[in-house]
Order: sequence, then C-alpha cells, then structure tokens
Amino acid sequence: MSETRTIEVGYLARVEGEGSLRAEVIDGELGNVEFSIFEPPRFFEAFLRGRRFTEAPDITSRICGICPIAYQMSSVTAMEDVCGVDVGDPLHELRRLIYCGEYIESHALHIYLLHVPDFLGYESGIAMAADHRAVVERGLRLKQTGNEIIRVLGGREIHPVNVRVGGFWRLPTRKDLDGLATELDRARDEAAETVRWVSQLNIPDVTRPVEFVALSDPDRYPFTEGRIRSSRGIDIDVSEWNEVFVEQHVERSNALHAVIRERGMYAVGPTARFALNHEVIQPVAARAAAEAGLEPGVPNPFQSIIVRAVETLHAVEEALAIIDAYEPPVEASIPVDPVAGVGHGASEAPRGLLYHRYGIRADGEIAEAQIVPPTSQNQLSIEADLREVLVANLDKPDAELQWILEQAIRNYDPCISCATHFLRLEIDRG
Amino acid sequence: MSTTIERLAATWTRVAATRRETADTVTLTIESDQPFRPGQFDMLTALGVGECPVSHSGHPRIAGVHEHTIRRVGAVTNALTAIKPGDTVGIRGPYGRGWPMEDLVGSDIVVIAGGIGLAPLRPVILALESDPGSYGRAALLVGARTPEDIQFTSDLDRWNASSAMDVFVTVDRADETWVGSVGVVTRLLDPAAINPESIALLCGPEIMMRFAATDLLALGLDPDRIYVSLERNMECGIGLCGHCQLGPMFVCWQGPVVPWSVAADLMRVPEL
Amino acid sequence: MTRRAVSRSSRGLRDRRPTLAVFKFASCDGCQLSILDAEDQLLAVTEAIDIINFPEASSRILPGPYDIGLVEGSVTTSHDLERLLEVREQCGLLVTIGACAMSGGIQALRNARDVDELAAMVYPNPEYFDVLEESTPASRHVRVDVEIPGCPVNRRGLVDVLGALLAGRRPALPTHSVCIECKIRGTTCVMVAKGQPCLGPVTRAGCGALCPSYARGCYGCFGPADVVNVASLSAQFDTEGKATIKAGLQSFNVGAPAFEEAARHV
Amino acid sequence: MDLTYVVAMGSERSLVVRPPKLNSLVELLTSHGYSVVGPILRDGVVVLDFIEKFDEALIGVESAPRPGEYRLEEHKGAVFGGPVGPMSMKRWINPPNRIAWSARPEGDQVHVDTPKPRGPRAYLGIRPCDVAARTIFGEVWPGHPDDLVIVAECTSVGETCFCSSMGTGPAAGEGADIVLTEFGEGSVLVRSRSDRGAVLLARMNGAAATEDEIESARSRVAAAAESMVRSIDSEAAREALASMPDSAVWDSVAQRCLACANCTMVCPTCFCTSINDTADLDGVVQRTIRWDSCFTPGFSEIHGGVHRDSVAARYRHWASHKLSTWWDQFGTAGCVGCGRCITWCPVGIDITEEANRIIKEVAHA
Ligand SMILES: Cc1cc2nc3c(=O)[nH]c(=O)nc-3n(C[C@H](O)[C@H](O)[C@H](O)COP(=O)(O)OP(=O)(O)OC[C@H]3O[C@@H](n4cnc5c(N)ncnc54)[C@H](O)[C@@H]3O)c2cc1C
Ligand code: SF4
Ligand code: SF4
Ligand code: SF4
Repeated sequence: MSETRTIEVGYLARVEGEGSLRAEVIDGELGNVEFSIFEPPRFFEAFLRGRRFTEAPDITSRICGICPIAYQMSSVTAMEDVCGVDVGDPLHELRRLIYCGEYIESHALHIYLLHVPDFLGYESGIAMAADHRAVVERGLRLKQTGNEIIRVLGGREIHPVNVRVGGFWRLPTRKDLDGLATELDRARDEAAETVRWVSQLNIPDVTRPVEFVALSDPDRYPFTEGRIRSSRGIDIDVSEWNEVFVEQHVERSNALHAVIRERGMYAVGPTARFALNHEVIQPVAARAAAEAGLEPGVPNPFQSIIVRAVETLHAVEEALAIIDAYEPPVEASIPVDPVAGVGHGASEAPRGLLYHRYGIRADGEIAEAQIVPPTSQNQLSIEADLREVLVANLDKPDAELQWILEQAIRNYDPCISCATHFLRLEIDRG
Repeated sequence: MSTTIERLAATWTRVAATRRETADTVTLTIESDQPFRPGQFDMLTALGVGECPVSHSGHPRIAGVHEHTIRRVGAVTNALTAIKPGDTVGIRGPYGRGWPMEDLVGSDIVVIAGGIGLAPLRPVILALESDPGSYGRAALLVGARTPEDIQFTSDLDRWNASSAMDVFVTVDRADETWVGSVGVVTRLLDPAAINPESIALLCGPEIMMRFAATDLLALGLDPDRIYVSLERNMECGIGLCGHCQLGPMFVCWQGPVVPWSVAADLMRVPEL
Repeated sequence: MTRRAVSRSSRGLRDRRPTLAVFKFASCDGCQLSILDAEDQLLAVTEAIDIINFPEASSRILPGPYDIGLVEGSVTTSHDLERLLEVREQCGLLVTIGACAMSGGIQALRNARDVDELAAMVYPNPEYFDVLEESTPASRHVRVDVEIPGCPVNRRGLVDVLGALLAGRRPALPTHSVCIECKIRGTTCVMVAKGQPCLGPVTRAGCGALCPSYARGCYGCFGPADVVNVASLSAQFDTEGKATIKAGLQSFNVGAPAFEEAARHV
Repeated sequence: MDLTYVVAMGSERSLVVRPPKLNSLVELLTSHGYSVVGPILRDGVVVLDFIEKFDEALIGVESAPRPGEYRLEEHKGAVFGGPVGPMSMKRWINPPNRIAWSARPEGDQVHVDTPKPRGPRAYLGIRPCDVAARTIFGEVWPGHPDDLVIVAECTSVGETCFCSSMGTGPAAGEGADIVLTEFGEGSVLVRSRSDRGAVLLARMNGAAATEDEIESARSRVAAAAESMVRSIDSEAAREALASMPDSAVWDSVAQRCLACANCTMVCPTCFCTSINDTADLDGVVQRTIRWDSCFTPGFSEIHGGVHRDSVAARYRHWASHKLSTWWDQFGTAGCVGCGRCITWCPVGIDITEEANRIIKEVAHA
C-alpha cells in the first residue's frame, strides 16, 4: 500500500492576488506540485477595449497597487510606440527617476518588512521592530525615500497621477529635485548598509538552473530600454514577444502563465536582470555586489534578496545622477496624436519584465490589449523551486517545511501579500 | 488685545462632579468663576474629540461652579457625557444673549420646555425659586418623549411643591407607571390657565416652539414677550465661522434667545 | 510658542489596545498598502493598535473577533460574499477602504456587460471561472460603519480615521467637492484657467486636490460628492471634453449610483 | 460720475517710477521689517505670494476674466497683472488651513501650544476692490494692526468686474497707505495716503509727478470705470433679495449650480470657516480652523439633519448674504464687485445677472 502525503496551502495570502499551493508526496517521492492563482479575474484587457489610448496608464496602474509605475511605464511606452513618438531624453530621464523611486520603495518594503523576517525568524517586519527597531526604521526611511520620489514626480505613491502618454502633466521644479537629492544622499549609506546586512544572512545553498529573461541594454541598467534577452540566447525586439513566448491557461489558476515556445519555463526578476545587465549597473552597486560575494548568473533563488539590495543601491545612485544632470525638458509632455496600429511596451518592474501590447484605431480608441505581468511568467519557475526545496527538505517537520516553502515563494516577491505566508498547511499522510 | 484666533483658545478646567439625569443625559459641574446669564452657553471641549455648544443649566448666582447638562447624540456629546469627576474639559464662554431676566421682574411667567430644552431654562427657574417675591406667578410646562426621558425630576418635584410655581408635565408615550398627561406640550396650556400679560420662555425642538408660540399668540400674548432659544450648528460661538446664520442673524451672538417677533419670520422660511 | 500646563483629562483612548484585521477582496492591494506606506507613522499605528490579521504584512494571523476590520476590494464571487458575511460577524467596526470596497471599483465596469463575453476576451478557457455577474461594494451586502473613499485611499486620511475610531471622534471624511481643497491648496483651476475637463466639482474631497495641483483635471477617483450636477458641468465642454468627463465617471467609481446616473446625463 | 477719486494732496508726495524701481520699493519694505506679499505669475495665472522682488513676468500681461473662464492676455504698459486673479488678501489674513492650538499630553499634564503671532506684512499691488474687501473682512478677521497696503488702481477692467457699481473701485478708496497708478508705457504714479505711506515714500527715489501725469493717471482710471459692463444696484438688491425667498430664480440657478463652493473660496469677504479637532496616534491634539463654505452639506448640519439641504437654498443663502443680510450684520454689502465668483465658477454663474433678475421680479410684482 502506498503512503500519500499531501501538502496543501489553501490560501496563499495572494500572488498578484490570491493563491494556493498543493504538493503530493507518494511513498516519499514528490508527485505533483501546483502553485495556483485564484484571485478573481478583473478583466482589465477587456475593459481597455473601447477606452481612449490616453487612459491606459491610469487604468492599468489599478492592476497592481504595489508596482503602479511599472504599469504606467509599460503602457505609455507601448502607446508611444504605436503612435511613433519618442519623448526625448529629458522626459525619458524623468521617467527613469520615478522608476528609481519604485525600485527603492518596493525593494525596501520587500527586504525589510517581508523577506528578512523569514531569515531571522520573525512573523513580520513589525514584530522584528521590537528587537531591531533601528534596523526596521532604516528600512522604513529608505522606503520613504523611494516613495518621496514617486510623490514628488507622480503626486502620490500609489496610482500616481502625473504620468501621461507623451510625458508628464507637470514638471518638477529644481527645488523639488534638490529636496529629493538631500534625501537620497542620506539614503545612499542606508542602501549600502542594506547590501552588507542582507549578505550576512543565512542564505540557503540551493541552485536550480533556469533560463533568465530580462530587458538588456548595452549602456544602462534597463527600466524601459533595450531588447529582451535571455541567458540562453534569446535576443529579440520587444515587439517580438509573442513570437518567442506564449501564455497558457490552466484550470487550477486564474492567471495565464507564460512559457518560452517549445522550451517552457523561464524566470524574470532581479536575479535575471542582474545576470543580464550587471556590467552596466552603477559602479557603487557593482562594488557592493562584489563585496557581498554576489556572482551574476548564479541560479540560487535565495540570493535574490541580495540582488534586491544591490538594485536598491543602484537606484539611489542612479536617481542622484539623474537629478545631478537634470536639464528641464521644454514642455512637460509632447503631443501624441493617435495612429492606427499595434504597439509594444516592456519595462522592468521590480519583480521582472512587464510586457504590454495594444492595438489602437485611428480615432485613438483601444481595439485590443495584452498585458503579461512578471508573476505569471515566473509561475512555473516558482513551482520548480518549490519542488527543489521540497525534495531537499522532505525530512523536515511540517512547520519548518512550511516556513521554507513560504520563504522560497517570497524569493520572487510575486506581490507582497503572496510573499508573506501560507495561511494553511495541510499534510495528508494518507 | 487678543488676536481673533486666540479667542478660540479654551480654558482647561476641572470637572468637580457629574450627575446622571436620564439614560442619555448627564450634568457636569465644572469649576469656574466666570459669571453668566441664564440662557447663555459655553463651548465645551472634550480633548481630542471636539467642541460643541452647551447651555448653562445651573444657578446663575452660585459662585465657583457651572452646571452643564448634556444629552448624548454624537461624538462630542458622547465624550462629554463619559467624563469623570476630576477630569478636565476645555471651556470658553459665556456666549450669546440669554433670557430677558430684567423684563421678568414683576411679570407672570410661562416656561415651556421640550426634552433637553429644559436645561437652558433651568437657571431661570432656579433664579425664580431663590427670589419668589420679585416675580409674578410662574407656570412650567414640560414635555418629554417618555417618562424615562424627563430631565431634572428632583427639581421638578421640588418646584411642584413650591407655592411660586405650577408645574405641568406631559409625555409623548406613556408606560404602565405613568399617570400624568400624555400628548404634546401645548395641551398643557389649557390646564395652566395662562395670563395673556405673561412673558413666555420657550426652548425645545423648532416644531414644538412654533406650535407653542402660535397657541400663545392665540391666547393673547404679545409676540415681543414670547422668547425662544434657537439651535443652529455652531463651531466658534463668536461670529467667525458663519455656521449658525439664520437669515440676517448670527444665532451665536444675536441669539440664541430671541423674541418671537424676530424669530417668526425666520422660522417660517424653509431651509433658511 | 505660548505654553500652558494643565492637568490631563481622560483622553478617550481605550484602556485595552484594540485589535484590527485587514481583509482583501477583488482589488489591486493599493489601499492596504497605504498602511505600510504610512512609513513615519507605521510603528505608532502598530503600537496603538494590535494588528492581528494582516496577511499582506505578517504571517501572524489570529482568529476573530476583531475590534476593527478593514475591508479592501469588491465582492465578485459567491465565495467572496460568504466570506464578507463572516467578516461582518467577526468585526466590531467594519471600515471599508477604497473605491473597490465602496463602489465596486474599476471591475464594476463589467456590471453593464456580459461576464462570459469579457472572460472570453481575456482567457482562452473562460469556463474555468466562477464569478458573479456584478462587482459590488460591501455595503450592498452588510452593514458598514465607515467608508473611506479613494482609489487609492489617502494614506493620512486612513491613519486619521483609525485615530478617530480610537478616540471616539468623528472621522474627517468630507463629502464636499474637490474644488474646496483645490482653492485651499492655492492651485490654479485647470477648468477655468485652461479649459481642461475636470471632475473636481462633482467629486468628493479627500485627496487634497492632487490632479489639479499636477495641472490635470480630476478624474473622479474619490467618487461622487454630495451634489453631482454633471449635466451642468458637461455643458461647458465640446464633444471631446464631454467624452473625458464621461470616461472619468465610468472609471474607478463606475459602480457609485450617483456617477452611474450622472454618466447618463453627459 | 463721481469716482471718489482722491487727488494727491499738498502734504503728500507723488512720484513717477518705472518697474525696475518697484524692486527698490520691495527692498525698502523688507528693510522696514515687512514681509511683502505681492502679485506673481504662476501657472498662467496672477496669484499672490511672498515676494523678494517684483515679478517682472507680470509686465505687459493682464488677467482677462470672463464668466467661468480666465486667460492671460498681452497688454502693453500693464505692470500689476490687470484685474484680480483668484487670490485676495483673505488668504494671508486668515490662511485657508491653520492651527489654532495644539495640545500634547506629558505625563498627567497637557501642554497647550499656540502659534506665534506673525509680524507685520506689506501687501503690494492690491486692487482697490480688494482693499475695500479687507476692510469688510476685517470686521471678522482684523489682521495685524501694522500691516501696510499698497494699492494699484485699475486702469483696465475685466469682463466680470462690477466694482464701480459697488462703490469700491476702480479708483482707490479708503484703507490704503500708498496708491500706485499705471499710466503710459509702464510708468507708475506713486502717491502716499497715510503717514506711514508718506514716511516710506520719502525714502523712495523717482521723478516728482507733474500735473499732466497725475491727470493722465486719473483719466485712465475714469475710463476704466466707464468701460465696466456689469453692475448691481446695490440698494435695490438689498431690498429685493430680502423680500424674495420664494423666487423661482433660486431654483433656476440650482439647475446649473454645482455646489462646488468655488465662489465662496475666491470671494475676498467670505469668511466662513470650520473648526476641527484631531488627534494623532501619539495623542497630540490639534484644533484647526479651515475655510469652509455655505455650499457644503456639513455647514448647516446639526446632529440629525442639514438645515440647508437643497442647492437652491444654499445659493439663496450665499447670494442673499453677500448682497442683503450682510447689511443687517455689518452695515455694508458683503460684495465688493471683484467678479471672482463669476470668473471662477466652473459654469460661470453670474451673481449680477441673478441679482438683477430678482430686482426685476420685485419691480414687476
Ligand atoms: C446654543 C446652543 C446650546 C446648546 N445647548 C445644549 C445643551 O445644553 N445640552 C445639550 O445636550 N445640547 C445642547 N446643544 C446641542 C449640542 O451642541 C449638540 O447636540 C452637539 O453639537 C452635538 O455634537 P456631537 O459631536 O455630539 O454630535 P455630532 O452629530 O457628531 O456632531 C454635530 C456637530 O458637532 C460638530 N463636531 C463633531 N465632531 C467635531 C470635531 N471633531 N471637531 C469639531 N466639531 C465637531 C460639528 O459641527 C457637527 O456638525 C446646544 C446647541 C446650541 C447651538
Ligand atoms: S481645477 Fe477642478 S477641482 Fe480645482 S477648482 Fe477647478 S474645477 Fe474645481
Ligand atoms: S483630483 Fe480627482 S482623480 Fe485626482 S486624485 Fe483627487 S479625486 Fe482622484
Ligand atoms: S460676491 Fe463675488 S463679486 Fe462679490 S466680492 Fe465676492 S467674489 Fe467678488
């Protein structure tokens, strides 16, 4: 008679919403591992049809309150791509600046409040503050600095209002930017300290080779720039996304998940980005990475926390450099007239590649929309990691196993609440 | 000279005692030497909750303390009625025009109160009680929702026993124990046998005051000798905030007590 | 500064640290993220309130009852509905946070459309879904004690409501227009001075007149003000301007009855 | 027409300066301890703010207010930005949102802090209607006794202006210390109106004004008065509005009125405020006083109900207050004819038009 142990997590706080995990162990051998997303669908792509092309940044930002900038940036680049418009360097630099804000804010949140507590054995960053108040306060300050950039450039940290197709509604003043620079100067040390601090965590030694996919640019660490490349040779223009990748829909999940045609799973996110772009990261961040012993391309998902810290430092440096070199654009935005056609936009959300594709009519109405968020691209890779972790830890008691599985999911920071915990872990010993 | 904004500063003072009047009404005794006239109000602050106007309900000539009787209807009154002896409240005032105390001397007086409306009239009655010789005959007509909602019951018993006053009480809804009158307060005018030369003082819901004033006019009272106390939203009490305007009037400093000759036109216009 | 020391009164704050839980329904997570975005006040909040069920932030999840329950998101599945009824049972005060929970959110755009058709536009296998025809606010199903508007809620406003609930104060949630905040802030009226369509006059205050301060018209993310006279407002604009006004009404608060009705008069 | 124009008197000095000199006036004021509030150009609108020097961007442009619309237009010779922009001195006398006091618990004590009183201010380039408004507003919010007002008379008017009929402009009336008048190609006639003004003027350089120059300035102001297209018969309005609470005009305005409160926010005499107590989670209590409006539902709310619920009643209250009941309360009209409420109403509701309809209704009754 065979013995079945089912590991079931009924309510993963959420993965870009609500998700769950189910794993079967039959006679000590790992069977199926399913990481499902059951957040109810919100039909954004359908709602976008019939709206003005200029509405895309405001509407799509509501897909995710955690990385609205990414949605706004991917959508405006896609729309400008359809209409054949280039906003020019000064506006582009401001877009990079607001994106730096999102990196700092999002990574600081993930590192300090969500992920480190796993490594140190706390239930939350807030609980950690009881023993490590200064550390948590440092994290909150860092996060606040990132949010401050978004507030100044975007109006508010969640669903900012200042981003539009063609640029911005209002330009920041020199005084606004000087204020940010003061904050960023302080944040520099905090970000550097963060890299040192996370590199001393007890990082599990798990490696699982996976194909990394990210935007990649010869000159700059990418936000919206460059081509889509992979660690196994993909090198395509953003417009070719659908030729190389495909989205699949399975019953257990309300999210479509993406695979490389005929090849399958891949991973996006900080580790992928760093693997493909480490040569163009800010020198300070590169040095910090080296000191932390971080090697680009090492497929240990648990190292992602260090990469996030390195990227935070990079974003602080980059933001300072942008402010330093800032030449105000002539106008806050350039006019964009609708042109019938199809356009593509991709940007590197803190959690990885975010691809948008729109078809618009000559009158500016959106005819079709396709949005591929990072989490759905990582879904198979997360499952594979979980398998790996399970196999290596099957002998562990349930509580410990649950802990390490949650930690493995948080490596992807798929969205904050999903990255937090498993609500229920059921072990069915058959 | 204090700047305008400084006039909003409250004085912080101790609550000496509290007394529960009904299930939702409490009288606070507050340490204060500030003199006031019956019918005037103070702005009371519950720290961190807010401020609201509350009439004086105590004796105008007892030095060192104020009384304020508060019915719990919302956030601020909730906090004020929960206050314990020894706690502090913020207080500023007194504000507004009170009852025409000088004119009352030598006159017959009819006092008509609905619900918490008895609170601002209590200082008048306490003054009459202390000095019965100075006034004519007084009739006190009180309306309450139910017997449980009758305020100042021990006062009413005492006043009822006094020869200077006739006290009539009615309720909207009686219970088994109630043997008195049931119905609106204007029903009490008949038994009270009002002298048309009386001065009338009214306080209660606007609709009650309108009916009572109409009946009093029918009994032959002079509209200049019928006084009502108005209630409007008030946030400053000193004519800065504008909330209490009623047509041309600032209720906070031109009221709350006004003669019916002034109030009638204003109360007739809907949504003024 | 003039300083005066007086003896302290009972401050209304309860003796016991009240407990709080956060519940998520269909939403973007932005409103609950506002709690974590209150960086400078976060530790003060967690000291004043015991947050014992907040999956987005902590894996410590204690069972109810809770003194305060924050509900984010709209009801879109029958499972949501069951859960919301349970949540109501467990919470002393139920506070909704944001446009989704208050009016159904952007996903209420589906209320006027056929869900199966929408699903087919997005997913290859729409039959896998089990969703309700409409996206509805919490108040459609249960009693709600306080509704905080906004897509997303204003971070300071949210903390203020928590403070007000603790102190027994009336939360400052104005229902008047955004225009008042616009003038208080001293920003230029984009409608009068630039001819831009702006929903500020019919939208409820609370954001601090954010959009006009960034030189754009309000798009209504805080939902309807107490008076919504869209017929008069939209008469000021040409066809394109009217379309912008209508799009605003049919966005993040499309399910709010006053906006639903108003959109018919543009 | 008597413009209540006061010609420079013997004891007063009059000078003619050109805009660069205005900078030395600002410096002079600063050196006398005033913080200076004056017009500047921001986001395409003339607004008031603290200034350290005169904003030269104003030279040659003017506000062009129309019902529900404001644009900036080129205007040769203009120095102070033309007819009023959205802000008046009210913003500076009683700022829109400020702390009355804060209270902080410490142990078993509560410490109360009140804001430090501000120092004297000089208001520069203020239009005559606004100077009149300051006097009216001063009945409620007196401002600082040492504040100094430097008025700039109007030599061109906006479409929404009707100060002339309200007796508040375009010539400077009472309440100013120094009077400036634009004339010619950006020349400015400077005259003192008070002892303090005279003292300052004595420290200013500039050519003494000639009779011709004074006359030229006077005639420009007179011409401005003539060119005004809107008016209200203030006496008739006072009577009419008081007698017509049931007029159908109120309901017809309510069809268009958004109840957005812009009119009351921009009005230089509307003084209504709300007082609110809040406490943060550390227990620090603040009492704030903030601009409010009779167009909001909370304004007339008492526990359990709103007195003025309909938009018609809210508009009636406002217009009647401005033109009628203000007289009962303060002995003047509450309106100075600056026209802001017409300009900044997003749908251009016009108090002159509505008042005149009511006046006509009374006349025909
Ligand atoms: C002249 C006068 C005399 C009165 N005398 C008495 C009396 O003797 N006894 C009595 O019981 N009642 C009296 N009232 C009525 C009493 O003032 C109201 O019942 C009280 O204002 C209700 O306030 P609340 O906060 O409890 O109720 P709510 O319904 O919560 O609020 C009502 C009003 O209080 C104000 N308010 C609420 N919260 C705040 C805050 N945080 N900061 C500032 N303001 C706030 C607002 O203006 C609000 O519109 C009198 C009223 C007037 C005008
Ligand atoms: S910009 Fe919009 S919100 Fe601001 S005053 Fe104008 S119409 Fe109102
Ligand atoms: S101005 Fe309008 S759309 Fe903009 S943030 Fe405020 S409520 Fe939302
Ligand atoms: S009512 Fe209108 S015209 Fe009159 S002073 Fe106020 S804003 Fe100016």
